[in-house]
Amino acid sequence: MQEQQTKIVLELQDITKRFPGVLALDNVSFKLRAGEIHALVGENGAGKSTLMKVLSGIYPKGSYSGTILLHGTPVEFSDIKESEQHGIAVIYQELALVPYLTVRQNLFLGNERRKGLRINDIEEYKLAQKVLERVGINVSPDAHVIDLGIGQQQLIEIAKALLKQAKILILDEPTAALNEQESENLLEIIRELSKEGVSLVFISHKLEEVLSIADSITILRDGRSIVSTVDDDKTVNLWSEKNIIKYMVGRPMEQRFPREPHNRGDHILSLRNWTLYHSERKDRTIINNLSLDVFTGEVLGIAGLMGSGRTELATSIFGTYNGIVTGEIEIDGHSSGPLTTEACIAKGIVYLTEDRKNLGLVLNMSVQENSTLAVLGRLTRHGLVVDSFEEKKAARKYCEELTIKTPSLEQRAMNLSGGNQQKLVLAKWIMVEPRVLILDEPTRGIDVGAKFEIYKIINRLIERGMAVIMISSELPEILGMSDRIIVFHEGQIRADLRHEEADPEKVMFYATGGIENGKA
Amino acid sequence: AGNQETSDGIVIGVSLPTQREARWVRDKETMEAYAEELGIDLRMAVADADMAQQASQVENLLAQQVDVLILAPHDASASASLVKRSVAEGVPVISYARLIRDTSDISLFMAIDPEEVGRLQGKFLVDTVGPGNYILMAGAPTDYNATLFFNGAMEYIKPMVDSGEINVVAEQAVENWLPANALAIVENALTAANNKVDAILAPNDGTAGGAIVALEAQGLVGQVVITGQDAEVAAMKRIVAGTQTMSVLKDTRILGKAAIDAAVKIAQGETPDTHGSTIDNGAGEIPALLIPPIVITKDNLDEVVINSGYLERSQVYGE
Amino acid sequence: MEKPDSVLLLVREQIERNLKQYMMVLILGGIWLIFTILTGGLFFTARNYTNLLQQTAYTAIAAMGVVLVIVAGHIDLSIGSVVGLAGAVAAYLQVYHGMPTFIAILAALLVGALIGAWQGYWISYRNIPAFIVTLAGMTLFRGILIYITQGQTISPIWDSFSAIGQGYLPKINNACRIHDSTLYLTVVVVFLYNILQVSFYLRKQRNLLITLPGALQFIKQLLVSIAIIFFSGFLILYRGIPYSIILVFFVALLYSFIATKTPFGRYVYAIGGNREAARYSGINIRKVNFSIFVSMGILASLSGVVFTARLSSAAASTGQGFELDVIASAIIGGANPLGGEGTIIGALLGALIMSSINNGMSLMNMSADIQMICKGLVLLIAVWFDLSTKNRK
Amino acid sequence: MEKPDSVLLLVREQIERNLKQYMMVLILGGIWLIFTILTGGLFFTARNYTNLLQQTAYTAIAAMGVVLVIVAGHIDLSIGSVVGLAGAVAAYLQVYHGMPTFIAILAALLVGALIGAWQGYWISYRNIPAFIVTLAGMTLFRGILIYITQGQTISPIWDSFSAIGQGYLPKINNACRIHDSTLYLTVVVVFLYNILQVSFYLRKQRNLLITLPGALQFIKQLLVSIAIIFFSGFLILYRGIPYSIILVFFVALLYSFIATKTPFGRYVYAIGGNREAARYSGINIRKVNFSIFVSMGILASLSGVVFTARLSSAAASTGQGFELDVIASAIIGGANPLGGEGTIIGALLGALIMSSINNGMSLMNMSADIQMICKGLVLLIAVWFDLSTKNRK
Ligand SMILES: Nc1ncnc2c1ncn2[C@@H]1O[C@H](COP(=O)(O)OP(=O)(O)OP(=O)(O)O)[C@@H](O)[C@H]1O
Ligand SMILES: Nc1ncnc2c1ncn2[C@@H]1O[C@H](COP(=O)(O)OP(=O)(O)OP(=O)(O)O)[C@@H](O)[C@H]1O
Ligand SMILES: [Mg+2]
Ligand SMILES: [Mg+2]
Repeated sequence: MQEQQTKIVLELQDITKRFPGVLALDNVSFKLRAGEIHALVGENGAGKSTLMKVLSGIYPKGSYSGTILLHGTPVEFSDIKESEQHGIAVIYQELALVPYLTVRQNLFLGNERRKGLRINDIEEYKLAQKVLERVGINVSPDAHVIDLGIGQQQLIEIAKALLKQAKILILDEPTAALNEQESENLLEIIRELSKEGVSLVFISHKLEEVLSIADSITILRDGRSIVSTVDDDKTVNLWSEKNIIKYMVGRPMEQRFPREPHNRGDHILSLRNWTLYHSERKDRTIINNLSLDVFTGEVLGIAGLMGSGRTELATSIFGTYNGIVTGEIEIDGHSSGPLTTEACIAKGIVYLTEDRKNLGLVLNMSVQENSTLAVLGRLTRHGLVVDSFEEKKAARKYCEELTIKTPSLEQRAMNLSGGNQQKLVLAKWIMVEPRVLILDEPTRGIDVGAKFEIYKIINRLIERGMAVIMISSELPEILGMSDRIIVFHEGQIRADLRHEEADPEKVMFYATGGIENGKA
Repeated sequence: AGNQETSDGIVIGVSLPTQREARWVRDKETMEAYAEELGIDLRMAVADADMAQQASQVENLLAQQVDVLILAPHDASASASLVKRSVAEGVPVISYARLIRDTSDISLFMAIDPEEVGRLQGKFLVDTVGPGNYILMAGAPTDYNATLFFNGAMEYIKPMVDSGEINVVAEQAVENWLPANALAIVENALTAANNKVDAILAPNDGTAGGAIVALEAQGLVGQVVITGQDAEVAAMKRIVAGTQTMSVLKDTRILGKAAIDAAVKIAQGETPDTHGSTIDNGAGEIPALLIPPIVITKDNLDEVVINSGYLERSQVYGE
Repeated sequence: MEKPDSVLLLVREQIERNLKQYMMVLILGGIWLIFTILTGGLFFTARNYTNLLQQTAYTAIAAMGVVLVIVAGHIDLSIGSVVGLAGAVAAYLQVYHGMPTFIAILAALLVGALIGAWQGYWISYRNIPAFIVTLAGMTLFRGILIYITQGQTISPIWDSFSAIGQGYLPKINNACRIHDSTLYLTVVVVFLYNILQVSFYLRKQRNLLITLPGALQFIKQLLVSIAIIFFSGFLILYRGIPYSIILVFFVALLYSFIATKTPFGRYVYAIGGNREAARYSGINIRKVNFSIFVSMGILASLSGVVFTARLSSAAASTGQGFELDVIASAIIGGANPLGGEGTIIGALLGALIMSSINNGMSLMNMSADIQMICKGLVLLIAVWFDLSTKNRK
Repeated sequence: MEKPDSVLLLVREQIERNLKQYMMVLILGGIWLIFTILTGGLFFTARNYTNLLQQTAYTAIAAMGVVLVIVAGHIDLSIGSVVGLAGAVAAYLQVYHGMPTFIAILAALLVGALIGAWQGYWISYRNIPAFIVTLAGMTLFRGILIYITQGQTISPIWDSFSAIGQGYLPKINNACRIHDSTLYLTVVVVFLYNILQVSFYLRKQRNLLITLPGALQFIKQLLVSIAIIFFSGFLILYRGIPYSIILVFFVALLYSFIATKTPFGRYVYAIGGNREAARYSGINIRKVNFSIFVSMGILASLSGVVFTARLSSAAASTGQGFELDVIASAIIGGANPLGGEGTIIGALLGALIMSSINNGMSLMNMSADIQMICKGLVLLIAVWFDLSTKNRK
């Protein structure tokens, strides 16, 4: 561990950044010491991402006030290239990959290996293979990013930043889309980098991670820096999740998972012989002959590794899967073939996507318009005209219920912080008053306070007689909230556990393809 | 007419510039009907008012081993290279309707001279109106033939403009020959001149139609002399109704048949008889067969257009 | 939500949200001013104003249709050919088969709807880019048009038909020196506008939504009312309101309504903004896209009817190159060529800007080449001016 | 990595990645077959094949330029006008000022580059949608063109100039019955192709990257070599390779290189695929966009030079409507109208498909209206066929 007095490599002084109607950063100061891992935490919308964008030149000089000192000298960046030239690399919260390009092309984008005028393909290949291995992802450098899941994309982003060999590396919620194992792998890489002398800023809502890895912590609330261990000489070792939460939220929080015992009700949804074919290779199945029963009054957790096919299962139920789907779906005793999305919503089955930016939101529409998009047909007069008052009321009600932080309902979705965008997608689906709510990584990028709110909402929905299917790569969440857990491996259900039976080892055992003794 | 026996096996290629204007459709129909009558293999290619497309079509006709090429170019000046290529392959060319310039390889020119049409229009205005306020419209600014028409008309108009007898209220080209554009031009010109207009030079019947709509709106129809050309049915109806003053007939039926006859002669190695008339195309004197354009007015319409069989009486006068 | 700040915020927001339109109005005003000076006042006379409106009508109608197409992220290159074909069908039926105006127009609209359905089918159910489908359509329908007309101009159509493009609302009392019926119409429109605004205002207040302060609301209504009266005053002093402008007015109302007040309209914007998110929200993208093209076909054919009526005839070249004017109008009016943004009123203003430029230069009797050069530059500068004052990213 | 599977995977991937092009080649083959049957073999003769290539050359050159424009998410409507203007400048300098061919062409290319810089400036540094800038450019440059030509056709140009559009590589031995120089050229090209492939293959193996199995690599090279020989065989039997095709060949090589092997090319795809991601990767978007339009200007003017050479003259109407052919070629060749996807080879094939349709129908002596109808339908069906076999989303 570094010495207390290690020199400060980077200092942000009195940074103030204003957006129309929002004071995102209010005189924030931040110090980063050489070779340390510095955690930056705070509620959704606290200003973490904005601070880092000021630092990296996304918000160029002149668009904020305050000073940036790099090794003691003031610097100003007018674009990303400049901050990169000073050895600063950033992994942004919003994934910034080009879908039609290949993994290799994305990895070296803006940072090509050249040989004279041309790109040195062979060197890029070799480097790509190495770095992909290092971040622990098994995809070909020639694969197209559009074909990758969100978790894989996150790893590509990390690999891309590693290739820049920065002196200061900023990671904005890098583990939000990763499962435990991958996260652990990433944390290990971060520790190595820190040992190599790289200074890192680590933004995360997963407080266990923060505590396990950080050398220092700075906490932001409402655009102000509340405390920083660099100033107070407190060591991180003395910190606990509880007092981080206290600083973040402004009040203590006792409990992480407000699980209540539920009473399982009737059969509401069943799948029979459910088979999904690969969208391009029609001879290959992603899920083969799956059967599944869902009951009202229960939270059904689905655990599994990345790429195990959970998202595909959910999208196939919801009618948005891109390949062929066969099998039967039974709702309230009526059985039929796969449904269209429209029909699903009409029957009260809704799906919260794991990819809020590309699949969840129309970013240039307002908060209000996004929130009502799925129920617009119901908010009409005579089934024809949108009742703007009803619409506004509904939007306001759900935004308040989910504590979405926005200056007005007219704000464009693209201007919300990542976590608030996630809440907005959730608001859209709760507004439907669904009977079966399928959540895919619902708390990705959400702060602890808001997570707790979402769990309470899940409980409320269950009490009203709904069913919730929760796909999540966060084991504590699955274990903490589910009444029943099924574990996925390569498109198959490997285990079906009651809340009481489940523990982390068991779930991981099945998720990695383990088979029960005696049956093997 | 050609002889059935000897015209056997002759392949004549025809390349026309467009099918968007009625006169070329008539050319096409006339030639096709006549060739069928003679039992001649006629290869007809029609471009869509596009020189590059026409160049390709000529190449494609040559690839079909035609014996003679009747070429009615979209742009006469741009067609010398087509003639050159064609003659290099041993295919003689008849320059049809428009005079291909700067090449001496043309076997025969047969046409209604576009500048002559313009001259008729200009002379008509100067004769019937004389001094006064004029609106002058030219055809599409991108169309070389439009320039020729306009230049012809200006031979008569320009001197009177210079002498101050004619006051030009507006002088504009009609983009794409579109009647709607002509309508807007005349509307605006009438506004600018506060309706004090005596004559309108409209380059063809279509644009005249647009101009007349503007006149109607101001109650000036019949009071303003307006030209045209092509003897379109719609224009004939207007001349009968007195809303359009004149048009110019280019009787392409004669031309079409004559072209086929000449082509057959050339294919058989003979020289068509032009009674010694020639025309200078910049590269020398070319044998020429010229058919005079005729001015149509209300007075001679029946005789020139209907009695000659160019149009049916019912087409112009209704049932 | 906070109260004291929020009124100011609302005013600011209202202004900002509508800045695009306001800016366009300012630019239009600037163009008018310049031409008025350059033509020695001729540009801004009742007569030229009426001409200008009539020269705008058919572009405006098609432009309002293409806004939805562009907002949804598509394009339509076949507009010019559809305009020509639909106009020719109507004229053909009337001139050669003596069909009454009403039937002929209905047939033209039907042809437009069928064309729209054809193109919509390929685009939405066969996933072919609209660029290709409508480019093919452009050639295809022009071919059919040439086949039908055989190069002949089809005319004359009946007076009842021409009236749509050339006629005016009749006077009630012919002896009246000003145009009485247009006056009454103006009064009715101003009255209705104010009634609707006030009732909406009160309903907002009843629902406890934030509203403008009463004084500001009053000023806003007053300004709009004065503008309406001023501009229809021109019409009243000349020949009254042309039928084609009444048509434009109705189409504008209907399409503004569709775009902003119906679920369908919202879906169009959602599809253009993020197609996948729209799909994941249960929107039937195919149906919406299909409907957009049917609507486009109908408006293009309506535009063709007005076009034919204006010229009292139909020809093979009608509408050539027209699609570019139409699309340009929509984009000048703020539609984003990549989809997701655009307004009906913007398209209307865009069409008016385009035809003002044409009209002004033609009044100045510029030669065709100089006109083209100026038109290109003015177009560029107008849009630049518009965008730069709004400093979008 | 796994060895046995991965080779199969690689083969499969290679095939899939190139499926788009393979499919286009198949469709092209289908079109050729149909026309060969319909024209009784005339279509597929050495002579018509040569004609076809020459009829494609100028479209192909501009289409390769517009691919980059479309991939980056823009459009260029001014191509036709730039083609006309650049061609006219060259012809003007030669016909009226006696400039030698080389200088005249250089001047035309310079004009193209300047136009590209002008448009690029407005698009990248003033953030005006390319649609507006190039629509304004379309009018503006056409206006300048009319001003220069004054409606006159400028001709005749010198033989050295015309040769670019009409001439062929000269024979070395004139007595030779076949076209010897083209034959040698073919041999050289086939030789170079195989050398390059083999050296790349070996380099990959040396670096332990996955490669095709030797046999497959051999078959691939063999097939390509045979295809080259077959098609240039046609040229050898007729008049040899036209200069314009040599030009197309070089532009294709250069632009394929730029698009796939240089950082610049990669940036173009990145900007079109995800502009924000490109920005976040530190790419100077403005500079890239600017360069794209300069490149487009130069290729458009090169196309204009070939155009002028082909007709031995320049006229005010040259290139009217040409932009649509060019853009259509690129999109038929797989460019995504919304940006991010597209290839140079695709554009080349697209241009060839377009002109094959035109050539075939003209050989059949269809009348213009029927041709237009068929062309529209064939265009649609070809793209549909292409897409449906690939079932993209
Ligand atoms: N471009 C923008 N325009 C307007 N407001 C913005 C913009 N970007 C961010 N904001 C606002 O600034 C505030 C801070 O946002 P920021 O993204 O920095 O939050 P964050 O701490 O990263 O939150 P999260 O944990 O949810 O990612 C939020 O209220 C957000 O709505
Ligand atoms: N469009 C596509 N084309 C090809 N393969 C795909 C595509 N989409 C997904 N896949 C593959 O399907 C498999 C399952 O995808 P996915 O990662 O969404 O599963 P998951 O269990 O939901 O995991 P995650 O934890 O990432 O949500 C993966 O192997 C993925 O690479
Ligand atoms: Mg953030
Ligand atoms: Mg998933």
